[in-house]
Amino acid sequence: MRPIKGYDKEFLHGLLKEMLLIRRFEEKAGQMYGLKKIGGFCHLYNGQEAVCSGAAAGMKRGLDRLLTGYRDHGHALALGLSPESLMAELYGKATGCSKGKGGSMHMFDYDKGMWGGNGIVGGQIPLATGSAFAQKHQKDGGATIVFFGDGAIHQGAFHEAMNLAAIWKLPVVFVCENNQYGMGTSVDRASSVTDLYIKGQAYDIPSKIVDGMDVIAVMEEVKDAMDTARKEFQPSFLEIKTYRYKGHSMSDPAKYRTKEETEAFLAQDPIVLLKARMEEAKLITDEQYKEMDKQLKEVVMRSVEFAENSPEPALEEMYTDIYA
Amino acid sequence: MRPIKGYDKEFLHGLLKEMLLIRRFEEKAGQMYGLKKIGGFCHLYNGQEAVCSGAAAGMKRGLDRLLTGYRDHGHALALGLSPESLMAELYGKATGCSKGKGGSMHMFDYDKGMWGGNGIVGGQIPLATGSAFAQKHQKDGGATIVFFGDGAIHQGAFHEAMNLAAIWKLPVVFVCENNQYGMGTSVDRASSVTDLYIKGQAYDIPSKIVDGMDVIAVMEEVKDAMDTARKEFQPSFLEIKTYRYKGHSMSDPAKYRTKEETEAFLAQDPIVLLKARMEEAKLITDEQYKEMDKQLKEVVMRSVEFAENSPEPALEEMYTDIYA
Amino acid sequence: MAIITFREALRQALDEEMARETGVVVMGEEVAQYDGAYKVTKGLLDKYGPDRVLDTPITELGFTGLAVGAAFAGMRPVVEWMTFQFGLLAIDQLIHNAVKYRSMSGGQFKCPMVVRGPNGPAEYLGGQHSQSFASYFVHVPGFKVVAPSTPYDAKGLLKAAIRDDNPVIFLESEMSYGHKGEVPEEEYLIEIGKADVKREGTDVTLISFSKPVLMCLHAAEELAKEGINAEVVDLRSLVPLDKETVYASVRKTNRAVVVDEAWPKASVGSWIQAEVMKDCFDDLDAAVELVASEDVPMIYNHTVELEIQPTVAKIVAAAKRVLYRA
Amino acid sequence: MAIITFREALRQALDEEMARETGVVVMGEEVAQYDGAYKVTKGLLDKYGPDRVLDTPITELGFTGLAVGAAFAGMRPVVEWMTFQFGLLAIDQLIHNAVKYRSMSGGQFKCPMVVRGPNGPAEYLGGQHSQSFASYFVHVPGFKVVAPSTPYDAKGLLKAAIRDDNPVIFLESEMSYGHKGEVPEEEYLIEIGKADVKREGTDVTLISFSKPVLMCLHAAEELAKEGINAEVVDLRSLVPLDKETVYASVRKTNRAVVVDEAWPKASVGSWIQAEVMKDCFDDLDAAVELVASEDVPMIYNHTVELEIQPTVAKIVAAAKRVLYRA
Ligand SMILES: Cc1ncc(C[n+]2csc(CCOP(=O)(O)OP(=O)(O)O)c2C)c(N)n1
Ligand SMILES: Cc1ncc(C[n+]2csc(CCOP(=O)(O)OP(=O)(O)O)c2C)c(N)n1
Ligand SMILES: [Mg+2]
Ligand SMILES: [Mg+2]
Repeated sequence: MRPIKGYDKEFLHGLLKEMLLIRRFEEKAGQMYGLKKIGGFCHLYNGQEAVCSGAAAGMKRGLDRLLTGYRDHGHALALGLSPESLMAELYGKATGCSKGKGGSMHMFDYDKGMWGGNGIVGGQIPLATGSAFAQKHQKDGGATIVFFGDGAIHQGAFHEAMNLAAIWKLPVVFVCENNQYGMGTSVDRASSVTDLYIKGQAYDIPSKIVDGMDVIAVMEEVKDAMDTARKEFQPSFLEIKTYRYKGHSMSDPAKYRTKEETEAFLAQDPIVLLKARMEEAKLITDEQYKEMDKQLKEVVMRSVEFAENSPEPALEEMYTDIYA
Repeated sequence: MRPIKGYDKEFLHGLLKEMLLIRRFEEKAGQMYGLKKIGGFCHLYNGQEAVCSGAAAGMKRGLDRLLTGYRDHGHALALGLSPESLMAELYGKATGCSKGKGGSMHMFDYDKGMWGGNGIVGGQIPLATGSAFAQKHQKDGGATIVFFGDGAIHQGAFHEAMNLAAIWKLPVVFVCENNQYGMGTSVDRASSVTDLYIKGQAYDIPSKIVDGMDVIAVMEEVKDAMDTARKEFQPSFLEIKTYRYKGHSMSDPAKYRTKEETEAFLAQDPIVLLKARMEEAKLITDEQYKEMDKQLKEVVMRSVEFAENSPEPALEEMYTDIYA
Repeated sequence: MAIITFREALRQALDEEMARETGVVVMGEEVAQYDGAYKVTKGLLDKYGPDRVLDTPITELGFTGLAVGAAFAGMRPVVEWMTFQFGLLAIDQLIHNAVKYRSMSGGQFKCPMVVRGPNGPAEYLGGQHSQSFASYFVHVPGFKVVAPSTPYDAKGLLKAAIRDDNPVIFLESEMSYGHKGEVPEEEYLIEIGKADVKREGTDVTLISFSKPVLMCLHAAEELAKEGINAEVVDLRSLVPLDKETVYASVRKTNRAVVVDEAWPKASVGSWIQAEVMKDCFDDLDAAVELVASEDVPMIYNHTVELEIQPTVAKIVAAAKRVLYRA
Repeated sequence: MAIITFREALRQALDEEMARETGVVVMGEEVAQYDGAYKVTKGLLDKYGPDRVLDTPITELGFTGLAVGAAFAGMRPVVEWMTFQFGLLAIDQLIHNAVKYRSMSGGQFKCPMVVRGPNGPAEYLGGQHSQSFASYFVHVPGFKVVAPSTPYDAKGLLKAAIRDDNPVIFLESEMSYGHKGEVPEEEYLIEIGKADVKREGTDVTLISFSKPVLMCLHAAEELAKEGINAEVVDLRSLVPLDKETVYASVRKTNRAVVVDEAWPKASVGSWIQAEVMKDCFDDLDAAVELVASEDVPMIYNHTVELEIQPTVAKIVAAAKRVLYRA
């Protein structure tokens, strides 16, 4: 665990609050899915909150961009998309962040640097490399960070993009969110190497393992990597070890893993861990935390109300947003 | 240079003869192309003879299989396809090894283990892995060797196939024929690492650099790797350093490299080097070599006559060999 | 006859063919330990073991190409793509290798393999999970392409596909897996290349394949209420196409509507529309209509999503148009 | 007007548009130091430098996806695929990302990029280098698809394609690069979506695009010798399709032949055949014929290779059939 001293109280409260918001949002999304208010594929982020929150804290807002896969609610919230616009999107409403056209896997806010949300495993990796290419070409001073899973790393897309980033020296940070499973396949069944960061060596790209349960570690490493990308046009690769508490998607009972395994990870829950460190440093009390949690539950509840009360897109919307 | 002692005279004569046959065949193919007897893409193998000849010598005939790309004349000859059937194929004649339907890039002899001949850079690599999968499944005791270039190694196909071979432990040997260029692109412009064998580490596949100008080295390393594949179902990866004397294809004047560079490689010509070692060991005289060469030139000349005198495929042939 | 689901019919076909020949192996993402994303391969791992039922990493190009190579070597791989969407990553291996090696080698190779999985729109899946890919394979000579609409057809055709010596593209539908139908206990096969008249009629021919066949049958019932007697031809196979059965029907009814859930441009639907119009030109009393997906990307919102696809109402309206009763 | 090659026309278009906007970058295999496999990008590296003319490794999926991302960020990448064959490896990035992000995001993204290169058969290249890929892109809403037949059209359309805010698929032909034609010195653009009547006639309409347009013009000359006056419509753009111009011609001649060098099934050719027959049903005196590639893989042998493709003789024969003069 990295020390939290050096970071001010307000900042740490912000981090904690964001992770907790994501947790509560996902719980609510799961609940609404159970009530059939939401359909299709819905991949929850519970357990991995430190990854997107730490990463977002290490990014420069308004300058940097982020891309990820279908498990994208957390990243969208971390980049400042409102819970309302996300919940409305899950409901397929016109007020959703993608006008109800994208759904769970496709949360977008171009101006906030939230470039989605991709349903093709690994498909976002070349795109991110292109975003970074443009940032270098346009000299806008930004960098791009791209997330993908332990399952995605075997796709050709990852390898081709890493090579391009390396030879063209692009300001991009590749992040493998190794949550130990790609659907029901544990990482050791899909990979011949245990630590995935080693893949970076094949491209001479600086690579590291990061503890994804420690939001401070993620933040510091992402910040470093993004700074290096921005200043030196040096790409880097982070393998962030984490865990998803829920099944792969709402339809997955996750029978392929043991209760013990899941419990071991729950014991190092990223929210609990940050809270504990803050308590120790007397930066938060249990009461304050409960109050924070209460507020966030209300925020999430309001997002449901917003979604419920929002209009459906008009049928004619099918003919728009195709050609520019 | 590996020592040649330990190998008997006849065997070494065979190796030398094969490399020289390939050289003379390619020279003739180039000549006939110039005379417009052959059209389309035609990629000559001059300079790389030690790779396919050494490899073929390290394979078990009738058991093992070989796949390569479009630069496939050498591999076909090394596996025992006749110069006649190859030259006729280049002419597009019905007597060609692929009935005049494949052409330069698609030389096939299924029963001899010559699985072509692929025009899509990297496309043969997953196929070869599948061939090895079948060999393991069918317990036929064979292994598969697959060749591809320094340019092909960046394709996703290579990476996906390496991973599958590693996790499923397939009897396949991956060989990168690093001839320093993919068309006009030198290896250092396409790759961020100098030595490509390092890519094997990302899959925990044993990997080595081999001197591709030394036919003995190639043979010994391929033999080792194939034996390991057959016996232990352990894939391996060889980066064989070599050089092509001619342009990428018949239409390429190869202006992207210096005369000095080409001359440096010509100085370590694989045929000259083997011949010199054999002379030193008193296994061949210059006269014998010249006689061998003369015979081979005749063999090649006869293949041209054969091709010239062979019939064109009937037009109706277009409707055959589509469905089994 | 037993009443079983489409999913179970497919599973039985796989099971029976795996029992019949050891060269039949099943591979794909989550097909083994997880029983398949849609549970089509349920129980096969337990029965046939990990050498014949293989979970692959998420590398469509790699494992599809591997299966092609294994087929060349005499095995009969059945590849499951979790959806045909993801197969787009692997299509190079099928087009350039699975079908072309035979021709390029002058007939030395054959590729006895099946590629199967859900194709076309399901529900609430948005733009990247709803495309119908039939046209990409129908376009290329060398594939056989099969798209059944009922559990009975699915079982008989999948068994035939596995025994076929050519690469067979086997298109299913996520929405169909739960559909039930009669399937005999005893073994049977259905010849690839034979259409099936699923409803006889005299006034108009509805031509379709895969899931939309059921819509055509509903539409026929609706039309019957208005005194219109529609014939429903289920193509079942797109390549080879059973023109004989289709044309016989059109020559009887003199009017036709093609229903295809893919987009209209350069599609299987528009191709069949052209074929019928050209070959039955003198028999037609009206131009053949095509009811296809709207020519737009699929949208997540469920109401819009449904309206983008062919509907019973759209088929009824098209049938009435070709009857000049609109 | 200057007489220049198709290749030079394309080069001029690239050069002018690169001079006009710094966001226009060219990338692909061998496009920089080697001047392009077919020398279309000759001299651009020297003029615009390595930041705007980029040699890529042989990773079609990677660099095409990279270009899509760069386009999303406001650049205007022009990707050269050495041939469209190799683009099959990258098609996932175009279909799932280049066209669908706009819709899935509710209009937040746009993708101003061009993908260009030779498409269709050339000479002595065999099965893996001779396919025509138009249908794969025409099928999917969101692409514009352009396929010029002359240097004049190529230049004007490529300039328009580069300025377009959508992903434009620009289909060339290896066999056309050396063809010459008149091109004005002054700047001009050609609107995407406008067909061009390349020869006026009254008896039959020959509809085509890309290289086979020239065959249609030859066929028209042959037909003229027999007193048949053919009109030749060059579609130029496949998406959007200029139905107005096509239908106006068909309504005049009452007979039509579509010529497409791709395979016939689920193709652009069969789609246009269906559209014309459906929309001009009452104006047609004969079913519309399609002259396509034979429905077989391409074969290396040159004689067979030529016979697999549309020929002037085949077009003439089809025109006579629709005139009942066969
Ligand atoms: C190309 C492709 N293949 C398969 C799928 C189906 N699929 C969706 S998510 C997934 C597992 C991905 O695992 P991982 O990359 O570890 O990400 P995680 O779900 O753990 O976040 C699979 C196989 C897909 N969406 N795209
Ligand atoms: C997928 C694909 N992309 C591009 C090409 C065009 N091409 C043919 S050979 C070649 C260079 C390959 O270089 P390398 O792998 O080093 O093999 P070498 O020619 O040196 O033997 C290229 C780009 C192709 N045939 N296939
Ligand atoms: Mg994972
Ligand atoms: Mg090379």
